Amino acid sequence: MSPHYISGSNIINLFQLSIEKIVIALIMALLIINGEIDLSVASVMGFAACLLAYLTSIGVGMPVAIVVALLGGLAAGCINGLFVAYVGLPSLVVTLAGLIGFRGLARVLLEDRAIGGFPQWFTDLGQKAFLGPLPFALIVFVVVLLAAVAILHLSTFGRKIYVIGNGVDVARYSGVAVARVKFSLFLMSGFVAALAGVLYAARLGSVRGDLAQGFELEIITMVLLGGVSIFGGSGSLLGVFLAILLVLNLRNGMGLANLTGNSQSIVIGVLLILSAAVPFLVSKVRSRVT
Amino acid sequence: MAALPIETHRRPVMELRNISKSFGATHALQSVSLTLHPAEIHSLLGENGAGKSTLIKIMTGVHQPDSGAIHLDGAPVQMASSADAQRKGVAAIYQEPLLFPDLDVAENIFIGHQDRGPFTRWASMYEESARILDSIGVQIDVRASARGLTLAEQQSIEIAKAISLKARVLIMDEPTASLSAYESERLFQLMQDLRGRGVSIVFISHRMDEVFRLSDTVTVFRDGRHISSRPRAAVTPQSAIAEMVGREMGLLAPRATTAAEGVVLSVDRLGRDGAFEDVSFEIRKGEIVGFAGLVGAGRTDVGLALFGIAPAHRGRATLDGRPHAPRSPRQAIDGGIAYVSEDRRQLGLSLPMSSSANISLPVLDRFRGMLGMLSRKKEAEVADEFRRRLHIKTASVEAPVGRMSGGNQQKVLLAKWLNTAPRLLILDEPTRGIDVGAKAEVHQFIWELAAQGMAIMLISSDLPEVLSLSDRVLVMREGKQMATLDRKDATEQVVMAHATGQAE
Amino acid sequence: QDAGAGKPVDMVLLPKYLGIIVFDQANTGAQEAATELKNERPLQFLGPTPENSVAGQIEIVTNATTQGVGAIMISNNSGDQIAPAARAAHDKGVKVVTWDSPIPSAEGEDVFVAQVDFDETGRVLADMALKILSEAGGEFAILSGSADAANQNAWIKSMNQVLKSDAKFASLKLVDTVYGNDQAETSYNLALALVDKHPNLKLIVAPTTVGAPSAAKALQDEGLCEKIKVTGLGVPSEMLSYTQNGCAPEFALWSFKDLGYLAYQTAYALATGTVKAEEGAVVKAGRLGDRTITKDPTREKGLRILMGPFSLYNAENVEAAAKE
Amino acid sequence: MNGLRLRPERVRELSLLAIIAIAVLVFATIIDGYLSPRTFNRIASSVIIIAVVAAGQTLVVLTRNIDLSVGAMVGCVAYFTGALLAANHGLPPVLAIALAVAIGTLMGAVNGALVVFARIPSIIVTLGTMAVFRGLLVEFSGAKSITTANLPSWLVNLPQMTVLSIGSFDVRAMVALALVTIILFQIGMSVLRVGRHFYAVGSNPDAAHFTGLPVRRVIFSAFLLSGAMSGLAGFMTLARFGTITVEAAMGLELESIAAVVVGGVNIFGGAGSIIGATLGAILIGTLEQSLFRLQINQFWLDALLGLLILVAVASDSVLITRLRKFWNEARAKRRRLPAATDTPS
Ligand SMILES: Nc1ncnc2c1ncn2[C@@H]1O[C@H](COP(=O)(O)OP(=O)(O)OP(=O)(O)O)[C@@H](O)[C@H]1O
Ligand SMILES: Nc1ncnc2c1ncn2[C@@H]1O[C@H](COP(=O)(O)OP(=O)(O)OP(=O)(O)O)[C@@H](O)[C@H]1O
Ligand SMILES: [Mg+2]
Ligand SMILES: [Mg+2]
Repeated sequence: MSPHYISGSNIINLFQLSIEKIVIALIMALLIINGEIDLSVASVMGFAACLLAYLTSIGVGMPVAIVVALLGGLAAGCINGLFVAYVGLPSLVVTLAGLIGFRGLARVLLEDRAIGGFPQWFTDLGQKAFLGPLPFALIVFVVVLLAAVAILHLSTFGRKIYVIGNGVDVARYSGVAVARVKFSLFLMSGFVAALAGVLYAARLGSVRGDLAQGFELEIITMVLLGGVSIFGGSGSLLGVFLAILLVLNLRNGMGLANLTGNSQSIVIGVLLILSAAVPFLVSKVRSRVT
Repeated sequence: MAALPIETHRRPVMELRNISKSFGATHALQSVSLTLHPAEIHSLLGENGAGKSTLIKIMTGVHQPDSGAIHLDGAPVQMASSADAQRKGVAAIYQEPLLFPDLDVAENIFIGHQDRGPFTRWASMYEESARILDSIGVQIDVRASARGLTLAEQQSIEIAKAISLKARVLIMDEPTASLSAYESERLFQLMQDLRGRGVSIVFISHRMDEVFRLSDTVTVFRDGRHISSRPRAAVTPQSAIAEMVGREMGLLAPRATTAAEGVVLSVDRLGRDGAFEDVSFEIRKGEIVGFAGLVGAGRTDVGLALFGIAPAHRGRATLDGRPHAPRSPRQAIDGGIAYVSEDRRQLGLSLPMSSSANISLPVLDRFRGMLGMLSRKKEAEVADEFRRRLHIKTASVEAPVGRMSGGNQQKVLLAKWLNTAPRLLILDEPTRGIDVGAKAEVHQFIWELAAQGMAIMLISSDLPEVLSLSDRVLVMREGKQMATLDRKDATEQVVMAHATGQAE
Repeated sequence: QDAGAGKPVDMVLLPKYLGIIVFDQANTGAQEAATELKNERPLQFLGPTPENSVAGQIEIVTNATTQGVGAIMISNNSGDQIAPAARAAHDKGVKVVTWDSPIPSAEGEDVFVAQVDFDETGRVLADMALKILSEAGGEFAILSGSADAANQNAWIKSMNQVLKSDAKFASLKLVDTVYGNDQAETSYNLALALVDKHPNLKLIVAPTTVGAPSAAKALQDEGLCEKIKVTGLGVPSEMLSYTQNGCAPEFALWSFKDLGYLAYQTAYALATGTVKAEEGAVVKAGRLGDRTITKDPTREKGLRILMGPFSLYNAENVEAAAKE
Repeated sequence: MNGLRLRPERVRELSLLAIIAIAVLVFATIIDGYLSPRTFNRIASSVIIIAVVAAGQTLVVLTRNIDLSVGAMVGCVAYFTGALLAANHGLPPVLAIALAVAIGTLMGAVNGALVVFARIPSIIVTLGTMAVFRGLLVEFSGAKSITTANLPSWLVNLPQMTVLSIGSFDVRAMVALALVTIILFQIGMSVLRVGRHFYAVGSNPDAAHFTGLPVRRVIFSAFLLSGAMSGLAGFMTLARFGTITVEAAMGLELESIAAVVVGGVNIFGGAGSIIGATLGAILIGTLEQSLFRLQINQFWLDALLGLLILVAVASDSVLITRLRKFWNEARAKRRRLPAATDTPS
């Protein structure tokens, strides 16, 4: 094992390199437990970041640009949510359209440009330590984690998320406002994706149309690896958090061992399949024994 | 329409010997034997949950018996699956039609057993299906997709499918439950035709008139046990009912009528497209109004309209004197209505979740504690109280409901709705599929609730249950209100006459 | 020979993406230099996968920094997005050499090993275009790589300047610029789309080694090689058949092998401390001879070492070059 | 009874056809020289690869599953077939195609086995194998690319090959290959008995089990065939683009799902057709190719495509529900006639 592996700065590095993905993974977990999925998160990230960059490029102040970018994320979530919760279309399809469409909007905004030259304070936010040795994004992650835990595991709203995931009809017959819960989750997802997009822009210091492209699959992988059922209704944020740690450590460990991105994705792909296969195989063995 | 004499000299086509089957703690069948002869119509009678459906699922290989043997033509056989049973000449029409909504009617009939060869013979398939459907007097376009067909049409397709299988043993689990009189009549004709061709038919129906008109042999089940098998001539409806019901009926002494005070619910000419029409009734404080009728009569739909799931299109209702027209269950619950669904597994309980989580669900906001967060402690306390009050047998209120027995699940479901402290409690088949002990407890409990002044709307297909619990009985048939009977006028005969449309 | 030869230094060679042939050639050159310099530590050739390009490069740079390697050689696949990671590496004492494509702001970068003079690239591209279209001139379009690639954008800019500044190019008319993201499929489709969109198109200039053969293949498949030509930057082995059949009569490139060789020599010299990254310092670059660090004329800040020269390939010499 | 033969599902396909026709007409009026053999060729050639993959994807989606690994499979097949051909220039074309299909089928079998025998949800399996296949490609290729220079000339020239000329309309060999395959599949789905099993399994898995249909075998075959189609698409990718890098066919999984969804295949299984999915691919391809020529910025295409999917699915859901209601009512009216004469005996 590399001696660099366990060092304070490495651990912070480890989080920082994937911070935007893991922030979204937390909310994605809520959505999947609720029985839905959001494939459009990476595109919303890109859209929000491009919106921000575009606005700064036409002279809008950074604080305003950030607010508008976050509102853009909310609007994206609102569109997804309307079609899923109120029109009743499958989220897989709606957010696939979102994946393509919001990426398109991101490209429309920036076209062939890469926009950088953000104010110093903004890029520092993404690149420098903010509180002690901790970067700002890590603090955001902790805040989102705590909020997600509070929502899912401590609040009545979280209870509704599980009930809906286990069966929409039971929830409906119990007076749960199913559509409202789903809609709120998509709003959250859009907002957090936009937030992640802004953070990513700050970390990179410049934005182009393909920012965060393809992140959605890695995000979903982390959630499923954390034991959240793709059919909804079960899973916990503890599992997702552990999966995040596992993936980050694996990536980092393999990275330090000079295994490139691609060997890493093989390992994570195999891990994903195994994690889903093991419960089934265990139950099969158990039924053989008894 | 005389039944043929039973040809006892002929070798039985199918025999079940000492079949037992348990589901967890429920002994669905206990050492049951049954003999089927060729060319006979053999009726099975028994209350809900007596084990009839389980028995036929064993005959068709859907379930494997825990012990006992199946013989076909005298030789022991294993029914590995329903496909296997079909190959061996045993076909069934189940209580709930199992169709492919995206395939067309003809395909639904033939998909499992088309002619040999790799190709679908569409032309002959359409022709053949049309012929079969015609022969049972059903007019459905064989090229239409099965989605959106009425229950009766779905049932007809199942029958056509069984006929196309050319089965030697044909099992029909309540095939007439959702057929109109005309459609039923054609079916009976057909059953007799099949019998003439030597097919042995197992017929399950809760309609006594049909059973006694058609059967050669009548077998009665009770609580998973075989009680008797006799030639039709040796049975009367009265004797059969006595055997079906057994001694447990004694427990259900009619209760004393409580003095009815204020009107809680008043319904005036309520109607909903395609479901029910012109339904009017009142329920007072402390009163139990029973809703009787055959399966599919529309009673559930009335309940759902009052509960805001499928709002009424016409008419008006008042709850405690205020207009009541809920657009969602939330509004109905807030208005003081609770609806205990007939489908516990799909609509009633969230099975992977704990009983305390289920019990708190309809009024979750009442369980807010610190910082507006959910208070699990409060939930557990309330659940524990219900556990004691309803004698729910579970190790912990935190255990998943799915692992409990049916009776205990039903009690959790009741607890869930009582927790809303409703003014009006709608009970839809509150004792369907639960064992006798739990059933008596539930009955006791319903009584107590009424005695405490709750208004209760009791929908049940279990006629003795309705008759002994209700202050008044409303009978429905095909979405129409046929009669509203006082308890003294409500006898089994009168109610059944209205429910089957044979009154007057 | 570098004075520090024989010292063990951990080094990382980072291409834009894996899976593009010229970067393999660069790796070969770098390995050659490593052997010459007797660096016993193996050279790590690590690259991001294309879908993970920006984040992947940042991750590799960050990991290399954590490992405490002596030098990183980066072919930057985006704009300034890599700058923070490069700066972090630089601050930790890692030598950061860019090659092929620099960091536009030069932040965190010690020196850029430039393949050719970027302004010269513009002139070479314009010259080839004029030669193919002859005096009559006509419409042409540019098919580039990613929209914000620093090197390609610089080349396109300089080509535009050349076109404007010299009257002999007046007959050439640039009608469109599109970006194939260095993906064969996208570039292929865009080439055809250009043909459809501009009925009078005569030439596609692709200053990317992925774009040029893809465009040529597209034109060949549509039987348009008579009417429309391709030029730009290409690898002889990939362009061979198109040059021979006239689809791409002439194209240019420098030796990526030499580029990798020079990048390694430079990075090693910096890492061993024999050379400082400052104007006027001289790198003794083995078989390429001495090279001087100068100010980079195409960027506001930043230093560069120039490799050069261009090789022009046409029907006469392409076959021999492809065999190399 | 014959008056209402047209099922709602067929209406969906016909309306797609109509939309394509309208789109073509609109483009023809605003783009000079649009209605030309060249436009036809361009759209046809660009659509075939995605259409072939979408056909395989349709089978999988019909059985209530999803195959996210198609892009990786296409990339793998293109690369490995290319490598084989580069090493053996003498390999006969038919064998080369067979090899490509075989490699794809093998990968499809891995997916199918994991879904059917290990009972892992297909979205997880194919999300995993997508990464694994693509990763293996990078590993094995050593990150080097296949180039036309290494490939036999018949393959390089294949995209130009014309099998049939009607006037100035050329039907290219690859277009013909794809069309024939797709049409064979479509015919197979309706003529072969097993074809309808895909619909049955997706429509109601419980009923399929009770009816004795070989549910596992059907789902396994769906993945197998999706792999095979990806194999064919891989071969076509190799022939068309010539240069195959590790990123070949990346993103095809989402494009194929988009085509399937726009083509009216129910994402929850049981309904839809291969023809529908092909029309979906054609519609997407037509819009993509044509919008670019309209001086519409390259960057607007994706935004419009997203909108198209949303509109297609929303209208589908609304339209089909309406049509079905109308259809059932019409039938119910006819049915009531005999029932009306029925009085209890
Ligand atoms: N799959 C199952 N799992 C658990 N319990 C079951 C299952 N199937 C049946 N039971 C139980 O077995 C008992 C017998 O049920 P069965 O369905 O055979 O009754 P039945 O006589 O057909 O009643 P009905 O007239 O209502 O159809 C019931 O207590 C029922 O709850
Ligand atoms: N399996 C089913 N599939 C589709 N619709 C059903 C099914 N079961 C019931 N219905 C619907 O229920 C309505 C009529 O039955 P309803 O349940 O209201 O009658 P009920 O008298 O309560 O019968 P039950 O005794 O079954 O509860 C019809 O509108 C019918 O469409
Ligand atoms: Mg039953
Ligand atoms: Mg009911």
